Amino acid sequence: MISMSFSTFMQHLVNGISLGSLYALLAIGYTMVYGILRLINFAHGEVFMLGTYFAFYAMTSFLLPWWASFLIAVILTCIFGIILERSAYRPLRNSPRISIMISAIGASFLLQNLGIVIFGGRPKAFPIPPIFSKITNIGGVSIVSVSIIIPIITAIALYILLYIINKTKVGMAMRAVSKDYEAARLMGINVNSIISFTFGTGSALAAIGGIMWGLKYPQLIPAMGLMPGLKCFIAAVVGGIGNIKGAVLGGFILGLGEIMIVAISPALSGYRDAFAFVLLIIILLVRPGGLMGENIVEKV
Amino acid sequence: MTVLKTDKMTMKFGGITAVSKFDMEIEKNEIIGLIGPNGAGKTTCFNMITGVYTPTEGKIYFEDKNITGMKTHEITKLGIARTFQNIRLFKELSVLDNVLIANHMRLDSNLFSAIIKTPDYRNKERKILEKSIKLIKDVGLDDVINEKSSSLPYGKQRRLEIARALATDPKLLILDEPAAGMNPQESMKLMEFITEIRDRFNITILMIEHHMQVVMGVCERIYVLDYGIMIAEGTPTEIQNNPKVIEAYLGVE
Amino acid sequence: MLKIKDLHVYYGGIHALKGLNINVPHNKIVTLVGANGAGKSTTLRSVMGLVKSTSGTVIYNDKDITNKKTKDIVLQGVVMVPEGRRIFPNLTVEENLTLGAYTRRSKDSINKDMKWVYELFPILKDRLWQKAGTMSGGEQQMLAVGRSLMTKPKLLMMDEPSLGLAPLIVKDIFDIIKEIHKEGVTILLIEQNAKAALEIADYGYVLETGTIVLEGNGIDLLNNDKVQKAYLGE
Amino acid sequence: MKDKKNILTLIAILAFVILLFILNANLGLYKMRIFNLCGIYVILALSLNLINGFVGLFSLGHAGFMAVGAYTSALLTMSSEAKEMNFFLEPIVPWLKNVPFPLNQFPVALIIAGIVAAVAGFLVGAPVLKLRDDYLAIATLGFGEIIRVIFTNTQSLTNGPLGIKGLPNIGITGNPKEIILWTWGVALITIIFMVLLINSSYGRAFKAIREDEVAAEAMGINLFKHKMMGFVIGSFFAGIGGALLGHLMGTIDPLMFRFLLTFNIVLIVVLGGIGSITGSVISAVIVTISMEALRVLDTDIQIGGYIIKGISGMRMVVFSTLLMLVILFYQRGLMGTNEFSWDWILRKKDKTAIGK
Amino acid sequence: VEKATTSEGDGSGESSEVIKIGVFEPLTGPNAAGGALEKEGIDLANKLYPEVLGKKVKLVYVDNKSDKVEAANAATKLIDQEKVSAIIGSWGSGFSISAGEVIKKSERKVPAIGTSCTNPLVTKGNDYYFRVCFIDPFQGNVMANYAYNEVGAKKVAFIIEKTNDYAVGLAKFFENTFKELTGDENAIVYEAFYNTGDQDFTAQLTSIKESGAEAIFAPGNFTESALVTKQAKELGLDLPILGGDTWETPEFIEIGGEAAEGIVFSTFFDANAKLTDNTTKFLEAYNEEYGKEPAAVTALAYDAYLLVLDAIERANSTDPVAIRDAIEQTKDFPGAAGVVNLDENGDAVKAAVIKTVKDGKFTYLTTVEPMKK
Ligand SMILES: Nc1ncnc2c1ncn2[C@@H]1O[C@H](COP(=O)(O)OP(=O)(O)OP(=O)(O)O)[C@@H](O)[C@H]1O
Ligand SMILES: Nc1ncnc2c1ncn2[C@@H]1O[C@H](COP(=O)(O)OP(=O)(O)OP(=O)(O)O)[C@@H](O)[C@H]1O
Ligand SMILES: [Mg+2]
Ligand SMILES: [Mg+2]
Repeated sequence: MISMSFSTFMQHLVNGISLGSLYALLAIGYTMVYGILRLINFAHGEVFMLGTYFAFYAMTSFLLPWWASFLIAVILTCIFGIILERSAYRPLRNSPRISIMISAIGASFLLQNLGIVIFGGRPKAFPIPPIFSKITNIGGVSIVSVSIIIPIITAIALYILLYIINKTKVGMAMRAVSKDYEAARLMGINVNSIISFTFGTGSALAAIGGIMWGLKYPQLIPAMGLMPGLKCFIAAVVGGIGNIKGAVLGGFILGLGEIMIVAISPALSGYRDAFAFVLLIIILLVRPGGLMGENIVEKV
Repeated sequence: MTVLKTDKMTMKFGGITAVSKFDMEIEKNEIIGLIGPNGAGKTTCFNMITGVYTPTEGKIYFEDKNITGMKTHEITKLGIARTFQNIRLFKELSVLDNVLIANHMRLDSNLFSAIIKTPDYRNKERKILEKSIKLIKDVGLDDVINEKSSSLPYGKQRRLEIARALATDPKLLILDEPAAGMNPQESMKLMEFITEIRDRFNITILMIEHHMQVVMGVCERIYVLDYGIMIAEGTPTEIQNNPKVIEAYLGVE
Repeated sequence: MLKIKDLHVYYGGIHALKGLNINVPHNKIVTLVGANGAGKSTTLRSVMGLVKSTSGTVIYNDKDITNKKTKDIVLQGVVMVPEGRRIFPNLTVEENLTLGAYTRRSKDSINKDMKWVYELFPILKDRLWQKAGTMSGGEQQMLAVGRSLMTKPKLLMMDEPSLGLAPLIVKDIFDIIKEIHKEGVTILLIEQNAKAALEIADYGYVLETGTIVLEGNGIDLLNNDKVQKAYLGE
Repeated sequence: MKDKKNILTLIAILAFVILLFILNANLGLYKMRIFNLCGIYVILALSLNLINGFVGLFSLGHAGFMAVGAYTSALLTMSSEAKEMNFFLEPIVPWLKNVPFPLNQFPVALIIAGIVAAVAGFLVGAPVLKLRDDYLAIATLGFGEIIRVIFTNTQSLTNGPLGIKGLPNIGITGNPKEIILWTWGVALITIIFMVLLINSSYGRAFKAIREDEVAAEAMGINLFKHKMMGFVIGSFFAGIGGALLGHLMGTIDPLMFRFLLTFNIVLIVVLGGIGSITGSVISAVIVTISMEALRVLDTDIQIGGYIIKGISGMRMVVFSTLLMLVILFYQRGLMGTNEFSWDWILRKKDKTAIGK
Repeated sequence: VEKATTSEGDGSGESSEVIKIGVFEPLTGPNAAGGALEKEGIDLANKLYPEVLGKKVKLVYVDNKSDKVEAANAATKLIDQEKVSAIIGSWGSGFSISAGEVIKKSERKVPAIGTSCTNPLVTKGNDYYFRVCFIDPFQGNVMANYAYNEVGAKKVAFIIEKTNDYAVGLAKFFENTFKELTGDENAIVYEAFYNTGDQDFTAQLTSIKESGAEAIFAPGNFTESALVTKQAKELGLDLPILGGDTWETPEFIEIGGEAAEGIVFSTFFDANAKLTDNTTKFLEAYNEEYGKEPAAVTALAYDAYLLVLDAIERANSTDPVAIRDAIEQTKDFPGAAGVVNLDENGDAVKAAVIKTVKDGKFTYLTTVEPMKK
């Protein structure tokens, strides 16, 4: 244990929040996909990785302005997500959960190794436009501009999604599809396009998250999606899988938690990655539905 | 001797009170009907008796033993077996396996002797096999004994569920809408079947059913629930002529 | 209105429908009775394009809808109440009903039907906010019927709507079916409860292991002794 | 008929053992090494298949239990000098310095390795087995990682990231010729064990749980107890397999037991057919060998004058693609849920009876 | 047609007019980059010195895929199938160690020379493993000395890549030496860890801010370390940051950006620190072959090859055991990356080079001679 000054504490808090909002951004995508397909999209982390690489190449190889690059990256990733679902998950819709989960793991590994083959195993440095790297210092607490931008983006994404899911017909259709494809079809819902829509949105969010990640931690490797992917899924579960608000909450808890662990006891910093999983297990045991997910008793 | 006794059994789900202060007493070898409008709380009663839900209030006694809040498998071991309103078979497994599995609980030989297949274990296995095959014959499924249970038509699936329940050597068998999805003719067969198993296995039966011919045909006593509250109890004739029941459930002929 | 010609359906090895022929005239109630596993549900499912038929045709209003996308079939006004309710457990009663009207645009006509459904099933009105999954079997069945009505069907196909319902409700359901029919909806009804079904039906088919063995006016079938033995248990 | 089958089985086993000796005499070190790996992967695949395929618990924490097994037998069997040499940063905890006879004997250590892994399995299972399918998957994966993180951080127990080298050879005499008898011997025992288990009443109970938990419990099957049984037995063999792998390698460190290792085993199980013992065995051998054979993909191939540039990572691309193809188009894998049986060989109908 | 060097050997490799030297390197997987750099060195050396004892030297490359199991398989293959006379490799101590186990245990004894594997365990208790680089302890105390004498730090903070044996080793020996020098048991005021692949170190760095440290020692993988320096800057933490040889990669500078300016690390070799005349030859050859500045590990790999040939000449035989004995006798061997003397463990005792980053380039600071202990 170390005692810390107020400004230090604030600094930790800021660090935690900016990390947390990054996790949140990714967790949302997870929660959406899971919500509709009841599938842990293990490949979500790789989608995130791709998004970042797309943006990278748009900027470095095609020398596009950063905003254009980001836009293109998001669109490409969105399309990619849809393709992924069509090729890897749709054929398994009516098969046991375990097969589709294996397919997801397979996809994750495939993409990762394709990444190595195509992008190469060497890390790449993500170019950072100046506006994202301004350092401001408020009362001994220094913040990089990107760390302010991320929470804002997360908030916007959260608001939009909540609106779509709860207020629009598409949203309702999404929730219906998530429970019973056939019945949904009988309502005249085009199940496939709803699922594609969900995947697209989730992937787009992953891309945004990836780009933000790149701006904050400008180091790209094909395996970069692995740990964030896992952690963000955990965040989603902690918050209550399928629940967007929950995902954000989970993201913040995870981010702050990780930072504070290290802050409070450096000796424990080696166990940092374990923290996420311990949290997960505790939550699942005391509140299986997650913090915000409601726990319906299975009606027999 | 009383087989099952519930004392002020109550179940609340958030706002809804599914069952409230339900008292029921079943004697050995009786066939009891539990009827009532949809949503009256019948299935919920079954779920409480079989330990799927724990009553929010009240007690449940099985052969004078308090089983309130016990685990489902413990209750089954004590001798209560059930079928489900929406069939729950082991889909991928054969009819035979479905029934064999129900015997696992009774076969008291430990993992080790089961693996090295001690003579004693082989013995038990053989007995179980014979017993199960016989049971399957009794319910008239011997023609599909090796079929995958999910490929059976609805009616046969229901019968298999009953057979599976019987295989656990229950003292009390509870059936949730066994005749659902059967046509009158099949329902008639089912009625005979139910009385028959009661006598052959000399067990007690508690059943939910909406087919009145069936209920009135086989049940000796009937409990009527409405909005979770017991509104009547008595012989079929009493029930049929009970204005409250007619008003809430049967409707005027 | 609906013509099924020589329809064949397989589930893997199982030959569920063996050259089925059914004709549903406009504005009539037609019922389809038969033992378990006869292929009744399969018939409806293949009309809705939920299972693909290997041969044969389904004509609706002179349009061939064989193996079309379910969505398009629904858009044409063919609606089905599936066997075993199939309501959306995670949605509230109200949301379930709203989804019924997924393909419809005009708000006020939707609200009008919503009111109508509440009149038919008062219990649903009391449970607007309950998650459908926690409702009892019967409640769910009512919701399922109500939901299908929200789709504004021209042809409504019901798969054993009385399955697991209290006698009182069963009566209601059949009354409601009549009522719906009065509103000008053509109805294809599957029932185990052959008596009740044939009573309200204009025309009936008897299905056995994938083929029609008997057909005729409701009354005639009711009095047909073969039917009486097999399906009315008299 | 039944006796006839048993005799056939016995003959087959004998034949196999003889084969082992022949191979032992003729195969070179390299080929032997691969062959031994095959044996070990058979054990690992079967242990995972029991958990995933038969009890229907999708567990992704296998590498963790392998690590436990590997470290246990390593620390038991190594001489105190060897330990001294390894733990040069931080001395090893005193109570592990000298391990008393007979605990330091390979066979004993191997068993203990299994037991310790089983205990770990129990501790992990206690909280986790209450969870539903995919939560279970992620939670087990988590525990697998945690075990690794712990091993990395407990320097004085595991030598942390430096890992341990100089594990004694598999076997009692330390003679390399002995190795294959152990790897494949244990594999054989595992196979027989699994067959007997699956065809016992307990095996059926496992399958019931896989099919429908609510119904299974209504049939009086104690869910938690039986899930735990499957999980602990699986962990036990994972521990054994891990230990053998460690000794075959001669060195272990936490990084060896990453999720990738679990992935390989999942791959084997899926290719072989989830829920088929025969399948696991066959595909364990195929995959392990082709993992070696496909080595070519990664490095340059020189055909005549031409050099085809090898692309790094290509091998894993091939394998994950393979996995996806199988799961997408040939879900049942090599064997589906079918098993080898003499009837099957003797062209008889019943395909589901081993030793029945 | 010559048999493909990497395809399955059939054991018939031993032909009289060629000498086979096996090389196992991470040509694929996470450490592929390192492997590639070393391959360059070996290829170059082989190009310059293609023969020994009048026989053609044939290099047999086997990929260890940045994986220990594979490394062991690779070594087995080299010894048992390719029947090589000596082995070179590998980048990454872990792989060398597991290969070492095979080399030690196999009946057919073959000597191995480590290139840049600095973990003491590689050669410990293995009479057949040698190396042309110095080991972590030495690097650790070189940096400790630098921190104490040049930086003038009395208190230091650690950020250690916990999952990396190399980093943990370096830190440990830094700690020992630094405590000795300062005579202060609490000279290490802060010690935190991270795992390979971590990307956020703000928590650790923020705590260091008020720990009273005067320098940061952050041994670890270059990518993570680059982020450490970057985030330190962003947090307005301007302490000198010290590290080890792994930092010497272009990516470190690219990722670190201007934050990388001024960091200091120890390594094996620098073009400007002309150590022997082999250095010059190597530099020229490398430059015309690849047209760029060589990395330290490339020079080491180059030396490893040269040392093997030197040993073969001295042994005047291709018998592995003879070669081994010759290697053991190595004295003042003038390698491109400095003079090599092998101590009783078979580890090179040689000078270390200290470098920094200036104007986005690695620049030579000073050379530290080995201290006899
Ligand atoms: N998904 C399926 N897979 C395999 N076989 C099926 C499937 N669905 C139905 N069958 C088979 O097709 C035949 C017809 O089934 P269907 O459900 O249409 O009968 P039904 O007349 O609706 O019976 P019920 O009155 O029980 O609903 C049955 O033999 C059934 O076993
Ligand atoms: N898990 C649950 N959560 C919330 N409410 C529930 C739950 N299970 C049942 N209910 C409510 O309890 C009431 C009784 O349900 P139950 O299934 O017992 O009715 P039932 O008598 O079986 O009706 P039916 O004959 O239609 O099956 C219903 O109103 C239902 O909505
Ligand atoms: Mg019910
Ligand atoms: Mg049906």
